[in-house]
Amino acid sequence: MRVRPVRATDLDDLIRLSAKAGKGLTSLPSDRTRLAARIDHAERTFKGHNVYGEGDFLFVLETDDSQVIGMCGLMDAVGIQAPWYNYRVSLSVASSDTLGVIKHQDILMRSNDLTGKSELCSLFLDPGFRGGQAGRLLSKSRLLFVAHHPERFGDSLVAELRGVSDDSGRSPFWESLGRHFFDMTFSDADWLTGIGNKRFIAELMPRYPIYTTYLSDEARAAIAQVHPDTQGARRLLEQEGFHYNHHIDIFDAGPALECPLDRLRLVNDRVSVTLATLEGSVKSTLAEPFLVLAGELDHCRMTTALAYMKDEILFVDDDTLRRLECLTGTTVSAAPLAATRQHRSVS
Amino acid sequence: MRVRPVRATDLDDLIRLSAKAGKGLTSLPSDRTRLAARIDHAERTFKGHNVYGEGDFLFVLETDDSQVIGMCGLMDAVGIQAPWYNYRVSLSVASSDTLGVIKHQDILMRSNDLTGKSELCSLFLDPGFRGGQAGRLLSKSRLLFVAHHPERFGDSLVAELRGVSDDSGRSPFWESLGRHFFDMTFSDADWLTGIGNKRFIAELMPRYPIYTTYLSDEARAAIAQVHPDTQGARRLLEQEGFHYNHHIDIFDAGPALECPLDRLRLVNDRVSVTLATLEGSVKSTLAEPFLVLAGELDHCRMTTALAYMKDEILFVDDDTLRRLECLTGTTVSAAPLAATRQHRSVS
Amino acid sequence: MPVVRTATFDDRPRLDALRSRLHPWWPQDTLDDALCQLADPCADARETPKSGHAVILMIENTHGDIVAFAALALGAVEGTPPFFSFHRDRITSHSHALDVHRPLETLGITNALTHHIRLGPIGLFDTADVETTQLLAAGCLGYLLTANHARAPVLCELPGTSDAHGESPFWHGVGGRFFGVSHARAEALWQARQRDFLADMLPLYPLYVPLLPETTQAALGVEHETLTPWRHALEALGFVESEYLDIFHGGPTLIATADHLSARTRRTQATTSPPPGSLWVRPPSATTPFEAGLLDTDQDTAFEPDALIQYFEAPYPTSASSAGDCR
Amino acid sequence: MPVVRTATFDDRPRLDALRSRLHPWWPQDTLDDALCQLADPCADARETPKSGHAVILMIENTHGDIVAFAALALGAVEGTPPFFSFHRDRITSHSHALDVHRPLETLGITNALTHHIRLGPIGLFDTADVETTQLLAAGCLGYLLTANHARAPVLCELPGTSDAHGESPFWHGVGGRFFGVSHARAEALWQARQRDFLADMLPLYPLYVPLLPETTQAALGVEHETLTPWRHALEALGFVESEYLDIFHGGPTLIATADHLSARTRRTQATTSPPPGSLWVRPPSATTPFEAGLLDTDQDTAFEPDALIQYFEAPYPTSASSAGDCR
Repeated sequence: MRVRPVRATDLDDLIRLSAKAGKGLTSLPSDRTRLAARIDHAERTFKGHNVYGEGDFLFVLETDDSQVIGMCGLMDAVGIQAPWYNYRVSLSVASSDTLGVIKHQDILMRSNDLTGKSELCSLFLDPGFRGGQAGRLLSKSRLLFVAHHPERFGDSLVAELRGVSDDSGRSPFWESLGRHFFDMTFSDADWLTGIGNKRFIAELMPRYPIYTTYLSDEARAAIAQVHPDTQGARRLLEQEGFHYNHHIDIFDAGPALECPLDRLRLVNDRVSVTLATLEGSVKSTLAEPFLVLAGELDHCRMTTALAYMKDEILFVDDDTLRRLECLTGTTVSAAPLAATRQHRSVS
Repeated sequence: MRVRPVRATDLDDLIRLSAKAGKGLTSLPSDRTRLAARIDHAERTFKGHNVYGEGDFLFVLETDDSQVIGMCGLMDAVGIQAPWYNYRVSLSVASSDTLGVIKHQDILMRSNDLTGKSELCSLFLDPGFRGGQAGRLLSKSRLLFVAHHPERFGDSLVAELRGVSDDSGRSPFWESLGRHFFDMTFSDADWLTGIGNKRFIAELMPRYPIYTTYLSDEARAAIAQVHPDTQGARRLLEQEGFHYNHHIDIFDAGPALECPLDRLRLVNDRVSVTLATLEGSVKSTLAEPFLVLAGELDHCRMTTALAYMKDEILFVDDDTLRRLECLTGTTVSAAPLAATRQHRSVS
Repeated sequence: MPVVRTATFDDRPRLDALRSRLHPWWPQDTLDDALCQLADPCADARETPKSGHAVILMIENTHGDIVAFAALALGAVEGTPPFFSFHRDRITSHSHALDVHRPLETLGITNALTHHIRLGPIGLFDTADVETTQLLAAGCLGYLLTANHARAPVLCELPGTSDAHGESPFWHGVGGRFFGVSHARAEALWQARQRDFLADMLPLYPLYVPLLPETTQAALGVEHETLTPWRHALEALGFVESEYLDIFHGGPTLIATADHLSARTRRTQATTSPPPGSLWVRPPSATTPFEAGLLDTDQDTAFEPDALIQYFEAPYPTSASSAGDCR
Repeated sequence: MPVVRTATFDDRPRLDALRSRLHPWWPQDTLDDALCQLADPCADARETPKSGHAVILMIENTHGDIVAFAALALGAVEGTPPFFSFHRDRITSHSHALDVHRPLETLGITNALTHHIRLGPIGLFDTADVETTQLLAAGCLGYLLTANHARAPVLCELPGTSDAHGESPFWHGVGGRFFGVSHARAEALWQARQRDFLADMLPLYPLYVPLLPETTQAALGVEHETLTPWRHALEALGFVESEYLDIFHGGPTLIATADHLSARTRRTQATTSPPPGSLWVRPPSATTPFEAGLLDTDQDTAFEPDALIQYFEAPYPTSASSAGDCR
């Protein structure tokens, strides 16, 4: 398996994939024209032909027999070409000596504060391949790409995670807040955003802060919570250095996780190494899973490999060389696949 | 030199010290009654008699001949007993298809978002002892104290750094903004805050966000900038894991640096070790400067020592044992004094 | 015909006794001020008002019982402490692309009414008595038209509506969420003029009306039902419902500019016979308080001009005058 | 005596030619609407207004030249696109402990005036001609009092003041910082009814007036100097300066409720001789447009009652009527 930039020839595979995606993935519409346009745009992005703020790095995950089974994306900088909206979850504290009271109120403030950050987006893996290493490769490969090409991205990454909704797609946060302002259903709003029509957000979202005391209990409880299906993704990102910094999605209140580039685990762990092979297999006790990137931009390939590193040489097996289309002696970017040192949690 | 909790008997020394402090240190008033009350309160805090949100951990730095030459403090949680105010520097982005314009405006929003965080405060070092190790010990010792007693503090630390002002104490930010709302001079406002009278802030500070386009160029330039004298302190805190997270002081726009406890360098680097001495000096090539804390709460002592660590044993010299009032075999908290791995900066 | 007159210090015990019968949501500070200032009958209503300057106008029945009274705070001067209201505003959000128009009401805090003259509390002990209600309102109007106060606008904040349990749905949806104390406690502190807590605790930002509980929304600008006749009397005099609401109960604030009041009621020359229903006003003299009344609409007694009395044309439509008042 | 009448389609070329003489800051959308709707002389002004419904009232001199005109937008109906104004509000910050009172003015965006009837632009080509100015205002009043439009309040937004270079100090301090385009470009788009940019770009939060440049502060609510006579004429009719400002130039918005307008001007019965200075109004007939005028104050000609004509008492104080209008 490997991850590589999307190509025009992937269109049919992606159409097939998108048919398997549920409502959760708004950014992968099963509309041929739209998807073709997106692929075309991504190809230009990888070639460096994008204007900063319009770059859309779209990758596919393919099996060793070249079957496309997943995709993931990276926007170079959001909010540059069009405003990017979140609520910021803030606190208002009031106190009165006369009353002997100090009162905390949570408020949601219209925010464009994520402007200029790079966004992780459009992750989708064929359900038949979930549970194994494929998901980790798909999700982390783009982080290694960022670590390898930091100059192409903002100084911080952000990932908006899917918020709480029930089986019928009903979002308690939307029912309690968005509905009053947008005059449409959650799925309509989500769909409009997915097809890139975001003007209506600026036009209709509340300009003044919202006191959460006016939301339903269910809606308040949904603030910054992820959908049960997304909890794994959240944990994975947190291990890579992402954290919740009080920004949420304006529709379903899902958390926006952020990570300054200089705190991205892969930025700190990435090293340039030379590829080599060992006699026989590298499945020794010294080997550990690595994430490896070879090539630049539109020519890049990324894969995971059981490997071991010594003196700036990464020892891999022949399959890995094949996946990376590399000969030994090639210099590549590599980092351990797993976050070795988890941040200690202090309660 | 060592750092230890303040005691009632330090009053005279601190009065003498405070006389040397300029206008910059509002939290160390040279008023005997007030200072005595603060010391008394701090002693109760170290004994665990404080209500959470009122704890004031005040330390002194003393020389080996017991001369008090500096102080530093830690509030356990701000904004619990009375509101805590900052401006949050935020961005408002507006765009119009009709105009073909996308416009970014910086705005300052009244914020209580630092509520519940622990605050570094009241750092002062006798000018005669600046430039050496004393400043680092004073500043970092309290971070080790936090790492050793995380349950006594909020889940994040904050340090409000002195903002830009000229030699006469004139703050361009105040002149352009605060003056219009507070109807007093910057030094009066600063003084009132210093003596703990903060009611007027809630009463007089603007409730609506401020568009920075209405501030003078000088005031805009001062946002989140530290006073030249404070640049060293800023760098030091940044090395320990602090970062600017868009909160500034409401009077002089100095940055509030924040650090979640789980990202505090000393939380991650602190280890429990057993003290031992080597034959002769520890000034071998293997030795490096360590920060060491012995004892708990009101009995704690902290110092720096050239030491080396092996298998959970810290080898120190006899002076260090004396400063820590420890025998060999005692278990202490220790961490390298310097942040060994600086965060790589990605431009 | 009954008259309305300014109260004097001799009236104080009777007025004090009537306080308990006032609706508890009337702000009583003006009444307190006015009771403290009760003076000679001949106190000059035309003195320059100062902060806290207040008077009481009252009506007695033929038995000499006080059947109605109104307090008026005239201290519309600089230095008056801020007066808090909710301002009911509207922002329309409009999406061209989606063809959506959503006029959104908001409630924001304002001190814009700080320098208004304040009318209230009023005591009307038989709310079905339209004649007394109208006379009381007309008497206040006459006082305002002739007294030498600054010509500030006049407001009357009416206590808001209550639910079946006598509680305020507006308090439930707004004050109760921000003040952190009981309605009774907040009321008591307000009446005791410890009002710093308003600026301290009221919401910083406008509230969106569609997010408020439905019972709260339904209470916006609705006066307590016992005060509807009083509201109608004020509206007939030129008061109009404003976009301001009482901060505790969401009752309406009726406002009239001095200009509009005088436009509604035109002074007529005392030499000609004023039409029935006209308002007459006698300024205070050395021995008599300010007095006002409405000319009987049916009576046929000959008109006797009095140089001290000023007449204003019918403030209320009467059968006789309605022809001249049609629009 | 000159009369004011509704324009008909025959007047269109002459009105079009006069456009270039209008102050460039007048919003011309109402005029555009009205010009498109110019119809038969007998078009019934009493038809139910719809969005975009607008008329022109005009005055000719004895040579038949148009010396003044005014456009009126009557479409105060649901579905009207949002109308943007700045609302000038006040928040007093008050520190008990420090004994500090700071009344702070703010400017916030509102759509509260969306359903108001709009008066303007007006063309007054000799601003020193008080008589024509008053007649034009009175004609608009007569039209509003007799036409069967919804009884919405009426607003007139006056173009704001300009500096020595003809530029708007208000635009410099406000619009210029938020729209990101030139004043001319913003004006042109507004006139072309491409107005989505207002909601898109206007400040989300209220601005503090004390932080605005001093020249901007000085321009708040100040009309362009050429319009002061027109402002005075409107104020005499019962219009009052409101807390709303024009979003581009900060000029004042004068407002009158239909109620206040009719209170100011009382209808008199056509069977008695109306006093000099009275406003007369003749509704449109099969052959004549709406016409209105003011009765000569000096003339002594005998009064000839006309059942079609309605009379209203003197809108402006005259030497003859002032005795009855004093307050």
